[in-house]
Amino acid sequence: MQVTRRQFFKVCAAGIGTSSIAALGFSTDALADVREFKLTRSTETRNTCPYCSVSCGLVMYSMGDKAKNAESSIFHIEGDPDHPVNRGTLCPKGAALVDFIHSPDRLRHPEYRAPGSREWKRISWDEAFEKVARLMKDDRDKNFMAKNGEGATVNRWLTTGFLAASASSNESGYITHKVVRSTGILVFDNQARV
Amino acid sequence: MKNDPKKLLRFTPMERANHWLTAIIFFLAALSGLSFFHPFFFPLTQLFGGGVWTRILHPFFGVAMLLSFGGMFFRFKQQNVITPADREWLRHVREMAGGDDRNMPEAGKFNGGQKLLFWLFAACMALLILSGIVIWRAYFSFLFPVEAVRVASVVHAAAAAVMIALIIFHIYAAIWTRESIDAMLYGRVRRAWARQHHPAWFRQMTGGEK
Amino acid sequence: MALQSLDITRRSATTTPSPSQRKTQEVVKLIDVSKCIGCKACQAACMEWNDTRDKIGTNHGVLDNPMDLTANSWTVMRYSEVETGRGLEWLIRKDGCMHCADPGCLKACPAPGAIVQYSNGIVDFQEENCIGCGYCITGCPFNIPRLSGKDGKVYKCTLCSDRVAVGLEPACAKTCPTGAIVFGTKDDMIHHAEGRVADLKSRGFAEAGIYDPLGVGGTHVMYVLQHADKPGIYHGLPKDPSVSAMVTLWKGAVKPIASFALAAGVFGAFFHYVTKGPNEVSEEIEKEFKDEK
Amino acid sequence: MTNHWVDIKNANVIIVMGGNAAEAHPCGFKWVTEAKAHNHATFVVVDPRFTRSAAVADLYVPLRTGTDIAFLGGVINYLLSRDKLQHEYVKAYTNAPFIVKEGYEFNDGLFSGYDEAARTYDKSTWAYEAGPDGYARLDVTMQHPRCVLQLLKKHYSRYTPEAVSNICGTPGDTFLKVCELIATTSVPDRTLTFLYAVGWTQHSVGSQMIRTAAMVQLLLGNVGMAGGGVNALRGHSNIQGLTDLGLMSNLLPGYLTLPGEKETDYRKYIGARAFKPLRPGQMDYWQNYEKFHVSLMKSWFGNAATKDNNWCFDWLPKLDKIYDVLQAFELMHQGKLNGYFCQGFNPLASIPNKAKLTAALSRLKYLVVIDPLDTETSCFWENHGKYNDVDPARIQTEVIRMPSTCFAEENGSLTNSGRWLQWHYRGAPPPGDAKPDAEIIAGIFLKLRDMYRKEGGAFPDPILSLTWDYDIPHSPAPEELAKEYNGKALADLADPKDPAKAVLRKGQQLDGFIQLRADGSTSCGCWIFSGAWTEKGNMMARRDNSDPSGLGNTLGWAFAWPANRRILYNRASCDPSGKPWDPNRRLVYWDGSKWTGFDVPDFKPDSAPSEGMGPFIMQPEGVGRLFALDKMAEGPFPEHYEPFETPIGTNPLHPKVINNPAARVFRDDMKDFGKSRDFPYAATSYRVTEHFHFWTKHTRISSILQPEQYVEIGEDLAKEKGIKAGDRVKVRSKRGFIEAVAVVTKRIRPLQVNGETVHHVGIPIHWGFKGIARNGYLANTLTPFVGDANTQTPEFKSFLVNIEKA
Repeated sequence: MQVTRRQFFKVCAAGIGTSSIAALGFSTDALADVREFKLTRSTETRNTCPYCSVSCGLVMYSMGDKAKNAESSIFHIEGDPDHPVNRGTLCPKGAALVDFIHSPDRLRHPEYRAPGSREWKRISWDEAFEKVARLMKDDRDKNFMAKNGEGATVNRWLTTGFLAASASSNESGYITHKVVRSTGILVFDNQARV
Repeated sequence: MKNDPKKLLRFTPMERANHWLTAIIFFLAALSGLSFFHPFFFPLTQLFGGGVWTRILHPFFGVAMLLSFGGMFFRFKQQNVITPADREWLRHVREMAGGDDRNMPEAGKFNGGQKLLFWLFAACMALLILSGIVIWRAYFSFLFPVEAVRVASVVHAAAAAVMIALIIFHIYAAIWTRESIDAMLYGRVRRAWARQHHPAWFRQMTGGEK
Repeated sequence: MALQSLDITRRSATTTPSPSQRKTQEVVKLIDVSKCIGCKACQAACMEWNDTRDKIGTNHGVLDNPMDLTANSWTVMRYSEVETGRGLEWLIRKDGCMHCADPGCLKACPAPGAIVQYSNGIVDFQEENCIGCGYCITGCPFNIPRLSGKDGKVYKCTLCSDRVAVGLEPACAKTCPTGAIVFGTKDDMIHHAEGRVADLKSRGFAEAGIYDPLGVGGTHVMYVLQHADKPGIYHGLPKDPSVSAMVTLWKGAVKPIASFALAAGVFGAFFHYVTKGPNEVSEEIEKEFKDEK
Repeated sequence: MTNHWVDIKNANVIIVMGGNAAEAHPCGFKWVTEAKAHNHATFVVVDPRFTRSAAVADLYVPLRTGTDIAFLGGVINYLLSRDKLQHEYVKAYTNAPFIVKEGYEFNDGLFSGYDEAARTYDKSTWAYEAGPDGYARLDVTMQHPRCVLQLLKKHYSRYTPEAVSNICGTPGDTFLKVCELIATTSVPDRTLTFLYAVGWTQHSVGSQMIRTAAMVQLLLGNVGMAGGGVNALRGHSNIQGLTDLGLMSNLLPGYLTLPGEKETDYRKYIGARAFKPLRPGQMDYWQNYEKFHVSLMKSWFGNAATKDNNWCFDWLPKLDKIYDVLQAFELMHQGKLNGYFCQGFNPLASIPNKAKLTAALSRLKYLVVIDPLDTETSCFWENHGKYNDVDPARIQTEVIRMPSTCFAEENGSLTNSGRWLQWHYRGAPPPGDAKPDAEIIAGIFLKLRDMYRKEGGAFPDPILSLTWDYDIPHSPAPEELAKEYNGKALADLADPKDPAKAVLRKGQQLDGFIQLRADGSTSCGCWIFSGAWTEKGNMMARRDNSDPSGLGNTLGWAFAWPANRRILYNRASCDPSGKPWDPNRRLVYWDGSKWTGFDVPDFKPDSAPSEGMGPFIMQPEGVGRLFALDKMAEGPFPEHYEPFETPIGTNPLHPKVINNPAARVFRDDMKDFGKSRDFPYAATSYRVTEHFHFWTKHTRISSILQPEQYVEIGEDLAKEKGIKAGDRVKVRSKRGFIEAVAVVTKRIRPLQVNGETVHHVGIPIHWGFKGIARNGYLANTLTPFVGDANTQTPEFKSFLVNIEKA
């Protein structure tokens, strides 16, 4: 676009004029406004707090509507107001749960630490299962006790132990117990005491 | 001719530069400060790039003002020592304002009014700087108890208002007294002007000639 | 977000009234100190909802943490171990913006619309309009607003105006495990508080009462105190807070009067000039120095 | 909990003792503030520290850590000596009138039958005297010198207010004030509830502390009542469920027990568990033991479990002893354990005596850690300077760590302390490659099974025959597993009242454990959970929160075991004639033809009051036990024993028997116990409200709220030691030291105990060498390796330390 000298002056004059008017108080202020309500259109999922045994009801709010191409991510959690015990309340730990989910210390991949090593090595799930099953089988085959000194059938395996969780679901706990007992493990406990 | 050597040298180039630097900074400080003084003036922030920039710049204008005004202060301090004649001058100031200078004692380089103004400026500046530091939120306010900040806010606003009033007076006096502005613009004044407004200084400069 | 329920009734640095025909219900967050266990759930919920995260600090030999309000911590618990006639009492007060009916911060603010008061009583900072001067800090009788070192804006509790706008309670009130924080209309909250005071009196707290200081026109965050006669024992809660006289002086009539005086000065000078004329070199002297012309 | 969270609001007096509900369970604690606000309840906190719970209490009562039995024993003495009992209840619903066998004795700190070498009791004298009809003998006048009430009186007569004050350090008048308050609930229309947590369990006498509270409640008639009971608050979201599911060395799901190695005969095994009634006309629900057991074995081993092979009884491992976690680490330390799995458990942080644990883990051949977080246990071999000073090169343990999902990333149920099974849903995928626990277990199991299929090996039968009919074998769905533990009919089930009719068709989900059979026609993975997923669907996901009685029993919300019952022993809320003791708190009642009401009756629904069946239907005698028979390891009546590390060095009641004579302690650990002359201060470890165990130090907000490790000491001790608030201090026990910031407080006061001044040092546990909070020492560096005699729970709550400025 060709700008003639005259046009140029006009533009400049207009610019100066408007800025002067602005200086005299004709500018429009940004409208005062509250923050956007951040939960609009987010997806709600009911859950239970994983900390103490009050087991407060939670409503988790996630980004994405669960469409195929949207990867859900939870960005806010608050108490479930319908829950008879917590009635929408959450304690300081519960109110901070979203930071637990997104903790930088969450583990992301199976890892292996060799004897004497100073570091973790990332491995695949298949390698991890293979390694663990092999270690178990070797130990079990070597140390399984079918009968005790008195000749009674005891079918126990005492050289590997299993410490179960305190916050895994009943379903996880059930299948864990089922598998552990099938191997004959007796050194078995959970976190009921601590 | 503006620089007619027959005219009397009233202000050196450095003095003039210092004055006008101070004047410019004063306007920056005053306009930016006024924008926070009352909502009526808030649009002045547009001159400085908006409210946030105005808030950032204003205290630095104050610092610049301190340096520039400080220069003036030390330059002119000696010449502004108030003498008994100045006091006499000040007693007759009403007559002066009425345009009747018959009873006015002879003024030196600066008359009593100018000297008083000088010291009032200095006092206001001191108050503005001290209170300004206390209310400079970004760097200093957290060092002071909130009550001190509150007092400083009042002092700063009051000193600023007085300062602006004095400057208005100063400017008007310069306009009212014809040719005064030339003195500060070009440095030299006509001898007639000096004889009229600052007779004692005139004598001093001309070695008693007439 | 449309402000269905948040009509602005007062705006900082604005000399003309905001549209004020609509009057919505006044809301109050009531903090019952006698039910507070100091669990800091409100602190957590506040940070979580408002997407702020304070820094991970250190322990200072007390349970308070963060130690003070910051631009990221808009509420903190204040713990006081106090010996009273009943023996040791551990008084735990949730500190944060009181949402005064007559807010000192709004009064002090020079930036138009940086601080607003909604007709429901919430005093809200609009950081978009904030210029970062910190005058609100000077104006606040409760020492609440905090300047961010990161963006030079001032932050404080919004009473979750974004939640209240859509009909929800503030995040802290919702999360409070023991019901020490409740939220509702001012009338309902006063009624609730009176019930609590009666219960406390029945348990021997003869001076139990409501904290809703009139010096700031009442507040939209109120406390139930076991010892309402001594608010100072709750980590220095002011007994009779009001907007400082200095602030009133600074932001009150003085400035318009001063502005008017300055304008009058300019006009006075002008009229002096046109009535008295300029101060010129007299004709006699001009004659003496006629060589100069 | 015998009751549940919401029910706390019905109490008139609430005592938090052996716990700190306000800090550890804030949202449950709301029902305490509700009871205060709306039921005008009086709230008392008994604790060595003035806790956040105490901050809102009507009365705070200090006591020395580990002396709760002395305190509650004193309460029993007060109630008995001033006759503040709910007489009718005590007579009808407790074993107070039962006559104890001759030979039972208690002398100078020991009950009859003690074997000093084995540190165990022969409990044969701790039994009822049998009458000629084979049933236990009673004296309804309760005057017989060997009746339980008289023995009880005699036993606790030593627990005078002066003795209590001397042992506990509780001021005498404060103690009496508590007694008076407790006594007010002996009337039928007032109830007391005890809320406790690991502040009771984590003592070498923890189980007996809880029992003492239960006895107080029985004497007051508060068990089975709305607003009553003895309520364990429990510290982890599903520790109730995982215990219900029997994930312990000696348990099977539903509190069935594993056979010992002397019980290799199936009939004897069942016979020893299906108790014979001790009184006529009693329900004695454990008589059904075989139904539960057979259904479990059908669930696990399917068609392989037949009547002919005793339902695979031989496949179950047989116990020679209990393998609790302390035993596990002891074996590991001795080099007898080669492999160890830690699933969502961080023992290096959670188990006492870190030095021993590190040594033990270093002797493993392999360690498998399944966890969502970067735990200390999985990194025990990493050097973290002063916080974990080990040399990785010298640790030969192979470690495999597998990332699991967290709650937000899976479907499933958790059981809260009120025994509610609540279903939750996945909200987002897990980070990286993390997998749900069930999938990880399946992955390991399928590999192992493949190896046994291909290679054979030691006794592969149970592994090869384990039922695994999940739609996706490597990913068993939570829904499938829930249906499995609920149980189903393996054949058409005939109606017992009308054999022509079938209650359930083959393949249908069971409605509840009432339908279980011992003939192999039902399967059920956990009998007490039966009813959780019926033909009507997932009962755990129910969300009807209506509360018609106003007592808080929301029967349409989720599912509570057993049989959706909310308050255990609720038959005891009625008098023997079936009328509620308190007409304002009607849970259940006899309507003339059946038991009905606002809760699921904990009773035979059609047993008329006139039949005289006792309300405690799981007990062979149908009544609550003031005298525990042989159920407790250290005696039928709780007795005060000092902590293993006692600040006073003696037991004022019987100086010859200072500590629990039957506690879980290993010889080698005895040398690691400190004496009060070297470690003069009573220490207690605990949680604080800002943190959850060792998890939330990985959470930003929680780390902000309480960023750095600290210990709490009283002002007097601080002054004595020249410590100011904010100073760094070093706390030592015989087993190691930690450094932390000192919080100096008025809330911990010195106590006058047995003529000495005892100071407490409070040690929060939440910091370690992993996480985003400031790193710290694992608090369990300090704690002693000794456990309760019954539960083997470590004594985290009472030990000795010294403290100095660092």
